[in-house]
Amino acid sequence: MDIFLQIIISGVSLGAMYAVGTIALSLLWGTMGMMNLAHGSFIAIGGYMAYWCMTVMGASWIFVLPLALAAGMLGGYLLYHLVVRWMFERKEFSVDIIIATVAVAALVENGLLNVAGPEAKRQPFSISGGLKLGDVVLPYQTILTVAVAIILMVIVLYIVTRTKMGIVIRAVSQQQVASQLMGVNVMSAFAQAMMLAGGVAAISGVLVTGATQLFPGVGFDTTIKALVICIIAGLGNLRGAIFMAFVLGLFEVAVQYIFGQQYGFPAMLSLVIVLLILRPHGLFGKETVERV
Amino acid sequence: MKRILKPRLNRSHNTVELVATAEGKAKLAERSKHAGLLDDTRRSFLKLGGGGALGVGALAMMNGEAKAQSGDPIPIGSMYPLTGPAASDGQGYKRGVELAIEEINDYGGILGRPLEPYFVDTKNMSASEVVAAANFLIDRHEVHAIINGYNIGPNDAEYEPIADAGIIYMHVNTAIQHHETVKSDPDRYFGCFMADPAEYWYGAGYITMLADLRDSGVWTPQNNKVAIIVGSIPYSIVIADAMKDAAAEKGFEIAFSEVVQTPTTEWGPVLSKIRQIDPAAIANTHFFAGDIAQCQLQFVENPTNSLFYYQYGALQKDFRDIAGDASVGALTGTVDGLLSDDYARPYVDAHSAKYGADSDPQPGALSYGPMHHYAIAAAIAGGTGEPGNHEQNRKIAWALKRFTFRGPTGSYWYHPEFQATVPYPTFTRDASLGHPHMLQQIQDKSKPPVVIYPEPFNVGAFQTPSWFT
Amino acid sequence: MNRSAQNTKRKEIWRDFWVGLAFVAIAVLIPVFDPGNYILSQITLFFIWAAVVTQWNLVFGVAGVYSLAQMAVFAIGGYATGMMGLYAGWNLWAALPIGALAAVIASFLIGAANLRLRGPYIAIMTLAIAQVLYALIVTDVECFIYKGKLCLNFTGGAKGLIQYGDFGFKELLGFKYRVLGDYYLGLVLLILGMLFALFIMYGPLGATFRALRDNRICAEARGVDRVRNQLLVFALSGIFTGLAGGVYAGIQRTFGPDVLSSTLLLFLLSMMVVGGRGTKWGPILGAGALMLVDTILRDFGEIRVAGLSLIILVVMIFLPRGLVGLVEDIFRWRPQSRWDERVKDGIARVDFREFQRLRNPKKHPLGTSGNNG
Amino acid sequence: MTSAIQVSNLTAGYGRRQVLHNISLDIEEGMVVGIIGPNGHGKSSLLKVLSGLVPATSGQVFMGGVAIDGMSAHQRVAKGLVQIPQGDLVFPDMTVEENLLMGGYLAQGRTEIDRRVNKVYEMFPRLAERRPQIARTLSGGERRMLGIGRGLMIEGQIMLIDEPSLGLAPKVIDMVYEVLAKLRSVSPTLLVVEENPVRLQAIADRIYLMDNGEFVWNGTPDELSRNSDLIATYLGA
Repeated sequence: MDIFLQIIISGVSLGAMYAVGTIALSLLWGTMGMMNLAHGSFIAIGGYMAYWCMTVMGASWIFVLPLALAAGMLGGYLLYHLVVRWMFERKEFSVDIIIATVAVAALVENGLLNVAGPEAKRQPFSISGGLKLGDVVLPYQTILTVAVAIILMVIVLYIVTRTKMGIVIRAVSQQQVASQLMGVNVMSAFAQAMMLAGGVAAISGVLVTGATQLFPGVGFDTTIKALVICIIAGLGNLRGAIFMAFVLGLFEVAVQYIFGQQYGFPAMLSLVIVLLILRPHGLFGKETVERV
Repeated sequence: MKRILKPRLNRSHNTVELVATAEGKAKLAERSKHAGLLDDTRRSFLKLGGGGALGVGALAMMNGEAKAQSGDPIPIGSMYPLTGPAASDGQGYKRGVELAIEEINDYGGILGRPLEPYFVDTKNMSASEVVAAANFLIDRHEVHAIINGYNIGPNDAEYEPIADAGIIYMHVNTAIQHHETVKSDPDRYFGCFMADPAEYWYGAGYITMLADLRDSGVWTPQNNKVAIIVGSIPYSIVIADAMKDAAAEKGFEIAFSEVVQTPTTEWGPVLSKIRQIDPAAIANTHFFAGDIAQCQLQFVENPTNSLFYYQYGALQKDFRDIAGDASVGALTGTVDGLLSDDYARPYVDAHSAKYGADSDPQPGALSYGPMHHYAIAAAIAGGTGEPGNHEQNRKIAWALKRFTFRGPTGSYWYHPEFQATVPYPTFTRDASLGHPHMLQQIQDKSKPPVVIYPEPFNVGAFQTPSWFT
Repeated sequence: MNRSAQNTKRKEIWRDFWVGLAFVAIAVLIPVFDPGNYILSQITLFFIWAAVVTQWNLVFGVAGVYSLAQMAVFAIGGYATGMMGLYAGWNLWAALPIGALAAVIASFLIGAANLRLRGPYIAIMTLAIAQVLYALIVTDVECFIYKGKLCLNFTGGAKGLIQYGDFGFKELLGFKYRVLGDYYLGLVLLILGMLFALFIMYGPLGATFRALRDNRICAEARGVDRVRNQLLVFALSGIFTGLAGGVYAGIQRTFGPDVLSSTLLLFLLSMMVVGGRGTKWGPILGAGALMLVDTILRDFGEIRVAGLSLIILVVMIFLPRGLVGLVEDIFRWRPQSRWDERVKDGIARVDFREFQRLRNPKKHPLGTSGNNG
Repeated sequence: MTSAIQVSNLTAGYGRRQVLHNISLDIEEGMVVGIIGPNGHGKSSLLKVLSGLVPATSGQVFMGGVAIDGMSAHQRVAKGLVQIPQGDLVFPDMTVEENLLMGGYLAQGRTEIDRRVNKVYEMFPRLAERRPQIARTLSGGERRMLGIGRGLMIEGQIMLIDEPSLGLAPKVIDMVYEVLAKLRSVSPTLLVVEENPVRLQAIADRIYLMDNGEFVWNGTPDELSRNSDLIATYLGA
């Protein structure tokens, strides 16, 4: 029983990290059709902002999330205007942007390496200890991460479905020409989407690095797993992605426990491969109408 | 007399040596019960320290007498990951080389010629990257020696361009493969030195240390079970295999062993399995500081009465920073550990003066020692040798093997057969010839771990970890 | 095909012939000037990467299937070659065809797994396949055989395969000139791989692949069998990719999972994109340019990665058609027009018929216009 | 009468290929103008140049006497120049209501938007029924109505309508033209592009015939129906 509980808790901890890391990626993909492999840079930026705020400046933890949000939004704005807008109109955007954002990720990682140094650091925005449930401990950090993941999801969903900004972002992603003909400034709508995603990603970075550690390349793993989760859930399906994050976290931990730690990640990827062969549009994805 | 090491060890490169060592170790264990060992090793230790002092002094003297034929700088190369996941180590090695070269140049360089370092980033440490880096250093900068850290990927492929050029190459790849490569053609690989003992020794050494802790009575194990968490790189795997080989001889049972794909930060499943076994000791052979700090954090949340040992990474400051209070009580061990003695202090002080008190001197020590050793050997040999000058470099290689050097991590005595340093006391009984294989314990999260084994390098005593009930 | 199209095609073939000949002549002569082992081994590496990218371009650029599994195919070719050497004791020359065969089979299967997917889904799927391969190799820890005290895993594990022999240039040419043997072997690989790729691109298969890429639905409606063609292009691109893996294994004398690293994958992908994907000479041009930049940046230590990324970004932003596009513009004195790009996609969707009318058939001698119906 | 939109010597094209040659056009306020001509001869391109989706190479466009050449598409919309694009460029993954709300993007205030939405629902009761439905699941005719309704949400002064009958069943075309006829009474200036003039003749004040990027003829619908040569040459009917 304890073992079962332990698996659940480890799985939820892992799933919470995946979930919080997935939101921004899913948002950009769902709205702009942009696979943002620089996602990891935002995670690192969020983590380093937290470190800078609390350890270097010695400021209170209250400032961490607003600061990360601001840094992430600025990063999103810059990424849009320096890179994305130049290639958005291209036919091969979906592939070009993968390469371009990988280059951006390498650039940011290198910058952080030179500025902040290569050492792994403890990111101070985290809670130690946990809730004792019999012989098993539910870490407070996990509770925090789950809570923030759900809050972020609700906020993002609200913005995307209920606010004018959200409707515009969706409209632009679905039909650029028509949006222009409605009087929408496409460029600024995309800049807004990227700022939103950047801010969310940076906040998720604070959580992810708080649960693990902080080093320049910290976001890469999260990005890869977030990509996998987005794909399985189906293009830009945010609710599905959050759900799948927990399912995959539990699945990975269960495999690790039953078959051995080394098989966790390969098993998760194999599951992805099988799922994609069976359901090419993801579990919750719709079959998109192909434009001729 | 009972042979300590299993036959598999004897199938290795050097039957005679190992058997002798095995016997020696038995004697050692016996004698350490009396106080004899202490005197013996303390004596050789002093001798050793003297030798080191002579080394630096000798270089200065030789410089004084040198009639410099030319004042051109001598190019020295280094190639290790300055970016990517292992950048932390690579940057540390870079600092070690920089610091040593600065000191050597302050003393007038090698026979009046200053040294000039060239660093190449080997990124993911793949064979093609490292071979390209070696070729680059040789062809472009015509380096006279490559003083290195480690690269995981090349599997000695970089020895080929280096052997072709006939220059000196000193690295800390910590791989038993070096022995095989050098022995396969000693004449060709005359310039290739491994400046630390092979990872192979860690495993046997760890079990020996556990047995000594138990036998000396400072630790009473609850049972004879040992659990091993194995990192997924060869370094970790070789160590774990060696632990398994040595366990039975020392009265331990390997009750659990599982490979963990690394890097990872989620240790829940493997720890809960170990918890069910409730072993007396746990060893984790994965060595990325951040990852194993997570392991320690997650272990302490719900601990068992087990000693927890981490390979290498727990020596680094990162480990204590990340694990915080949870790090106190963790054991770690290394054959590459920075000693906490007076001899190593000038290095530590110089390092913190140059790179800040916050910097970690541990990795840099591994390139700092060989750099000095090379400079002295080159001075003794009458100068350095550029690529193609096999004759001069052979003299340096001879001097490197002939004159032992004491660095901040121990003695650089290269075994004549396989040109690598050896561990004390696992391989040699003479502390003046070996890199001490140290067991260390974190006793204060803000200070480096305390050496608790072996004599005479220990500076503190084992403390029962706080998570014991 | 009418006469003028045939003429353009003939002209194009001659142009490619002369470009190729010039390239080969330069490559053959470089060692005469004795540039040193470093340069020679870097160029050898360039030959191998260029050979891989030309094959990848068939799948990615010509057929428009965004597969990221090319390095997995390369790895399977290399591993199969190395294992034949290590476990079967074969000479590596004899093991090369086995490596190629293994790569073709693997590539075929990867193509089959992707049949129902499209666009970025394919990218993720193929990336996942490569990652699974990587994870399975690095967690292979059981000792398969012992060599002395060395424990060798079946796949070589995280360390990589070793001690499977090489191509024997050491014995044949001596230590000093072994590099030359590697160099010319790499060159031969690239020449054969390029001829193979050109042969496909000029032939009816190339036209079919392009038709499927440019307008899948129209092509399928006209009776093109997409399934068969996708499997075919994957299998074909596996041949020289697998051979390149084997050659790389023989030259490096160690073959490890680092060839599956995402860094290397994206380095090669950047070669294709920077050069100009779907073009004939883009892959070679891109491979050459990036190897050159990477080699130059080796002098700059820590900023090497940053510098390379910056250059990739600049090329991607300012040269949407890659270096080949730049070269074309230089020779035609025509600046790239953003509207050219736009008309190809965004606007064109609004009025597809107009788009078709606007296509200049002369620009595409093997033309998509002929295949789009 | 003042001119709503005036075009002088307009040329435009894609890349090196010129599509429109020296087009001049003057539409008075409240007029309904039809442009007809063979498929692919620049009719839609002209609308795109007017709405700012495609830049002109030379020539000028005035709206109410003000030059709008430098403006981007969304700025022109703000000036009251509305284009209802060809085919169904509705937002496929949004509901009918959300599509209409997008049409009201520039409108200020919730009440104003509600007023416009209700007006559109009055005009197209079918859309009111389908309010929460995702646009991609609508029928072709419904989508065309949605496209027009969305355009009406902008309440601009000039509407450019690109082939409203394209690809629709005759019955649906009837419905679309009923709406256009209603629009005529609401008052904005209309510029309608069609391949076939038959329907257009009923509502247009003036018809232009475009061939190869040039206007080759213009006149009233009556004049067109009387000119059998023209019909035989260009319209093949």
